[in-house]
Amino acid sequence: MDPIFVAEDINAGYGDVIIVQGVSIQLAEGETVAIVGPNGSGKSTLIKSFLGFARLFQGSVFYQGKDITGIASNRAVSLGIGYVPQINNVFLNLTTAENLDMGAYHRKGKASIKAGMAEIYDMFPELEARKNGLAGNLSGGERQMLAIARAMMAQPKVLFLDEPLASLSPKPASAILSKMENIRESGTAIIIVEQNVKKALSVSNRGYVLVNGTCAIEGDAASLFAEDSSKQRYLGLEAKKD
Amino acid sequence: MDPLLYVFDLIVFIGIFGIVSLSLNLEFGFAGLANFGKVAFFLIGAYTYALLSQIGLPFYLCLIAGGLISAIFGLLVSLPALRLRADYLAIAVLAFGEILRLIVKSEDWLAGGDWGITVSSAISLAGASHRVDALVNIALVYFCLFICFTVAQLLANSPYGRAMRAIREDEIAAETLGKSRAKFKAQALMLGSAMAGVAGGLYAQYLHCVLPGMFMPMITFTVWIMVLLGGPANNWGALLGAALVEIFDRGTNIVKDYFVLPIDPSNLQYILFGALIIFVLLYRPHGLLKESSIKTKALRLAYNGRRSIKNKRS
Amino acid sequence: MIKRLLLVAATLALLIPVTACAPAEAETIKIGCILDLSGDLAPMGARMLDGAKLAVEEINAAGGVLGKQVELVAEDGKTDPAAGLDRVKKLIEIDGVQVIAGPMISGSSKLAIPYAKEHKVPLITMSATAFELSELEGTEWFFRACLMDDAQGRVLADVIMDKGYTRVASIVLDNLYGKGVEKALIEGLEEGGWQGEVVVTVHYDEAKKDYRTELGQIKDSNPDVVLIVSYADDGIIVFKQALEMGLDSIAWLGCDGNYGSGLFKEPRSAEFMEKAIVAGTRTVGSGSTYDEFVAKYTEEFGEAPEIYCDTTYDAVWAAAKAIEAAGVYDGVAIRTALTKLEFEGASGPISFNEKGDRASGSFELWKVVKDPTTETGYKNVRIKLVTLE
Amino acid sequence: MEDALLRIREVSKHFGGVYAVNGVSLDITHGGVCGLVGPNGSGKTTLFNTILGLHRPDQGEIYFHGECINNLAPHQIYELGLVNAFQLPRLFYDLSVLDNMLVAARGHQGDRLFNSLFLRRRWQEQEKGLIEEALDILELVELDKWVSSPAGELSGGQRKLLEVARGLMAKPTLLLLDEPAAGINPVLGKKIFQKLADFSHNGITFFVVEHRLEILFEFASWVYVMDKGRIAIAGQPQNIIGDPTFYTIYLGEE
Amino acid sequence: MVNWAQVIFNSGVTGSLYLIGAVGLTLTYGLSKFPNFAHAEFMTLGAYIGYFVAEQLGLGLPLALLVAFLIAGLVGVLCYRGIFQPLAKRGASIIHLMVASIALGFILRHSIGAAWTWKPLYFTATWSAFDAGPLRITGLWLWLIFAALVLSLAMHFLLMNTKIGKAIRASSSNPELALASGINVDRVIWITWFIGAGLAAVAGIFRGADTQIWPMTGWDIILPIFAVAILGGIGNFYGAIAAAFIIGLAENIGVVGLIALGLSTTYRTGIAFLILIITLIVRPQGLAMLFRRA
Repeated sequence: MDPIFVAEDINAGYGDVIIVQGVSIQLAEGETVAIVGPNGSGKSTLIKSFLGFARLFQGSVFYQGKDITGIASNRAVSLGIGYVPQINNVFLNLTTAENLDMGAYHRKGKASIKAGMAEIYDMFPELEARKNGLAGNLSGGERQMLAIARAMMAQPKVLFLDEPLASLSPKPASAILSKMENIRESGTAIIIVEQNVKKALSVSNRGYVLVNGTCAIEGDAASLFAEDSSKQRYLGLEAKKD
Repeated sequence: MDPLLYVFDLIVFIGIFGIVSLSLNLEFGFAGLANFGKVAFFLIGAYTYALLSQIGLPFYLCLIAGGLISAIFGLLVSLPALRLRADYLAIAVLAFGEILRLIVKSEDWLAGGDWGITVSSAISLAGASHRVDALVNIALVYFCLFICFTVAQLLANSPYGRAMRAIREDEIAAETLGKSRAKFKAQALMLGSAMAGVAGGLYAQYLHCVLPGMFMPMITFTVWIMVLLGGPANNWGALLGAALVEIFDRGTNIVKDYFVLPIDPSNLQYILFGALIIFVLLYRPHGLLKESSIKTKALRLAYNGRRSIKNKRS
Repeated sequence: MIKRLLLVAATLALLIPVTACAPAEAETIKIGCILDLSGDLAPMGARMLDGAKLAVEEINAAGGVLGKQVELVAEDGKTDPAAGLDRVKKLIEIDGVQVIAGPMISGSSKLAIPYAKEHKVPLITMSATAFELSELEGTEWFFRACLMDDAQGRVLADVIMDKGYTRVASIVLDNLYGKGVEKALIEGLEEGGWQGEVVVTVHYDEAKKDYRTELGQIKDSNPDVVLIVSYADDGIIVFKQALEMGLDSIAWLGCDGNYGSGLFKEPRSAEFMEKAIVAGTRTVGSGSTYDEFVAKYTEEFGEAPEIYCDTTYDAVWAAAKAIEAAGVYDGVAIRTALTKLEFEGASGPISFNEKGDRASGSFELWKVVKDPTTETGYKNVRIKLVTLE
Repeated sequence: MEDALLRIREVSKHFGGVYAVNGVSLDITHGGVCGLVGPNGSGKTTLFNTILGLHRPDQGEIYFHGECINNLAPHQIYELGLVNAFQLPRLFYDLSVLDNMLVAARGHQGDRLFNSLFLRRRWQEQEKGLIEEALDILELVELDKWVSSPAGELSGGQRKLLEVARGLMAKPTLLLLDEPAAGINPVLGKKIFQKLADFSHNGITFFVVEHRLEILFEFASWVYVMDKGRIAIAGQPQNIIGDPTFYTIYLGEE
Repeated sequence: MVNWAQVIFNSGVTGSLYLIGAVGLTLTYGLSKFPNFAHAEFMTLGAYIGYFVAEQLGLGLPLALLVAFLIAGLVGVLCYRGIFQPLAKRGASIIHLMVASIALGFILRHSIGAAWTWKPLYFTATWSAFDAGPLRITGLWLWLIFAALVLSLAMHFLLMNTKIGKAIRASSSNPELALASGINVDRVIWITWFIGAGLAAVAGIFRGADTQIWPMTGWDIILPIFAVAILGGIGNFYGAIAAAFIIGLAENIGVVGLIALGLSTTYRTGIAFLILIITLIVRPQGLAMLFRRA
């Protein structure tokens, strides 16, 4: 199976500060991959650099075999790459339905958008109930769902989720996780950046562990933290092997 | 006909607006306060001078009082200014200036209304020629300019000025480093207003009159352009800007007589002026002169004397 | 840094010689002229400049003065007294002008009079009507081709007393002109022993142009006569809105500012003036010079002259005639000549009293009538001639 | 614990219904390095900002040297000797490195308008001393080559160093450091902590948020672990490492 | 006796004009994050183009409104792309942008002055006045109020029901997320400038038809319009509607008060300024919280 998304040897950061160094990841079609790591490890910076929200110093990004390095943020969406930022991820002064509309900005045809909307409401019945309310009045969990739903409206083939579980209490967090299962079943490949390692890995096929801007471990989701030493290494508490 | 006299007149104007420009530079260049009501404080100084000189106070007291009263208004304005975003402050103070002008225009009992107040010369030497008179005025204005410039330079090159610039750069960081932004902003507005007030007094004295029509918002815009052109946070730049703008104004007005222009020279002057500003903002956003670095005696000694710095830098 | 200083120095070097250069032996006679071509009064200034140009054209066509052609050096006073003073200085010091037609506004004149006196250059204003100007030191260097506000106010006060109005309202421009006429009118009424009351006064801002509520207040206070003091452009707005607000059933008194066919180009304004204005004032001469001026002006510039175009024309003519009479292009001689000058200008007979004010006190009372033969369908007609002693 | 330098009692701070800090109590004693760790969003930075007076606590009290500082403005708190270094450097980018340092000097006589104009002697002598101190600190953090360059020209790591150095310049009794080692290379990070440890012998106490746990744990004498706005566990580093809850906090629950 | 019905009606006329002028200003202010003083000159320009089409070409007022809308809109976009966008890309501060807009105002105002001279021009179309109960009304005033109403509804429809309108609101509130949603934020800003400058032109024509046209037409009313935009909450269209009528009422009731108090009626101009200052000090977010959707 060809990978749908590949990033090679990425150096990324902000301004002139390099945060991520030499990281490569890839994602197969229909796969869910978790990028985990403690804060400051550069995982958010990494995915932001793919989409032009952070500075890409070095490296190449391929999507469906095409080189999309340095693509404009809004163009990436039209190619089928969805992105859900960690914070400020809904338009607070728009209603739920309008937020979804914005997600479908590149979709042509009223009917198709309407159908898409129906699908989304199928997947997120919680949102349908509040479709005419302002997004600013939604609860934290609902907002997160709306943010994901908004990205899904563009029918992405690859979806980047930046810490979707952060600051959610357990119940909405598990709701989000089950939605992710649904999304994967619908055929969309997902890259999830998450601090809550165990939860993220529970829904993923594979995982990358970023520590201090480099990839420390990668492998199958199930076996990634099988040993205690890897937990310590995750927290940088064990000296590196190299 | 005496072109030299006109040059002297120009020099006086450069001096007066140099002071206003310095005052705005202090507020905007160093403290980051967007005072778009400069003309209000200029007006307060001018009217204070005129009103007090009418009751027979000597000119230096009138000037000082003009500065003081203007400073008090500056302090009053600083109270809301602390809470306002730059653009809101700008618009609020702009409106404040217009309201003041309406008041002096409408209240005849207060400030003579449209007829204004006549002011006599501060220093009149018996039998002096026009040139000597002009030189006396130059001396007076440049004496005040010298004081204002010295104050501005002393501030700029002192820990106080350093703190002011720090607040301009990052209010929060400065606040957590012990610099009360309320205090610094209030003092900057007070000092700036005092200078503008003194300049207003000189303006009234030099033109022998105050009239509401002399204090249109255009004055504020002109002073802003002086500061942005010369270079914010550089006192020499503020003076340079004042000189260039005044020379531009009069220079183009004289030059126009030597050309046959396809359009009305008065319009053309404004168009050129506008284009010049946009050009400067686009291509020299920091003005002609760069921000001056802070030079205290100790810093000079450190930069020149301390061997460790020298060795490592070379 | 050095590069930058050089740049600055070069800029200065470019400008200063221009400032300092002295023109060679003059081949023309220069007449300075200060009109406000930008700022609030720019519309008036632009028209008045046409009046000045017309005068210069005629003077030159008649052979110029002292055997030389006349050159008009027109400067923009920017509707800012300080700028006006600067232009006076520029004309005197750079151009070596010995007589100036202007300044246009009273504020600039107030600043310019002392300077003119010191530098011995007479000023002939075309529109600075504030009577206070005659009280200034140096007023002997300040001549007026226009009449002062107080004379006009008194004429209007007489009209009110003649007609027996007892409830007066006023809507006047918020400047020296508007408030000056209003003040003179009230003084005139008081001196005449008038029994009545001023029911409401409105000092309007010419930039606001939304006077519906102001006019409504006048209407609601039920006056039997309304005084308006305006120029042409703002007068049109007031008249138009007064018609719309239904104030045409009240009697209105106009002034010289709203005389002229310029106000008829807005049909509402013309209709209102025809209906409501019972009398307006303006200065007049005895002959037909004004009509000739109007004809020439209209032919030259394609529109009828408005307020102060005639006085600007006269001011330039007065300057030229004074130079000719003086026989030498020198401010002192020109001033002396001006004090003796007498001629029939477009705005009537022109001569100056010892304070430099226009000596003539001939006013006409006018009103507006329909006249289908004119382009606008309206014209001003004289009701009565008034001569103040 | 009457002798605690910083005493926090039941402090809460919420933003729009979400509790960022929820009933935190802790004590910082004199001397040494005290750590504060926890995953993102656990409320560490909010707690810091609340201590600094940038946020006013909704509930609870904060005492410094036994004095309640709840209602003091940030600059007043600074004057007491409680100073901060930001996570993302908030330098004065148009000012030189040395000027950045001098802004932070506590009790500078020249900070007053009157003194700056009329009593220049008074502070010029003082400034000489301050400059020496500043240069010493800059030398320690290896920024002495950039003394006269604008702070805006420094690289990311250097900015970080300057932020820390600026905090030291104030000669605080307690210095709050938000991730001093983030964004710089591990060797330098370790070096910074080494310096901090040295300074703590001079009577400065450090309260440090840090994600480089391996470095922090080497130097800290006591560590608080925050999770979801509360202090979850506290103890000496080796005890924390041995605590399974610690890993659960970081790796999350399944 | 004060005819209050008339005063309130007059306020509606004043407010309607301010509203049409302020909508464009508040939208561009909200999206580009700086106060555009050249908005005044967009109004002036619109008025002149309208005059050219309606009077000099004799094509009537409706067409004049349309052409002025389009041309002024285009000029607005060009000014944004030529001056403000490059400045913003170079990291200009809000103050620099503001000064640039004042400078642009000089250029436009005096170019207009050079092109059409400073002599005022008048629309010849007239509307007769009639009495309706206690009110005096003219057709133009009704048209003005009607235009404000239509504009409000049209803008409401645009902002609430069209893709671009929602994109405007979205980009104004969260530009980064708008990018992440695939919205071309630059294009949205251009469109907003187009609409904003176009609406300014409409306001200019109405002001011109009600009064006269001269190069200061826009500048004469720009400060009250700023007062409306700020009182309504920057970028908040619904707030602007409320604010326009509040300021209209304040000005007209203010005139009644000023006359009753024996103060100069020139202060009328100051009333809007005073509201502006008080709003900024007491409640800088304006009425925005009352109308969260926009």
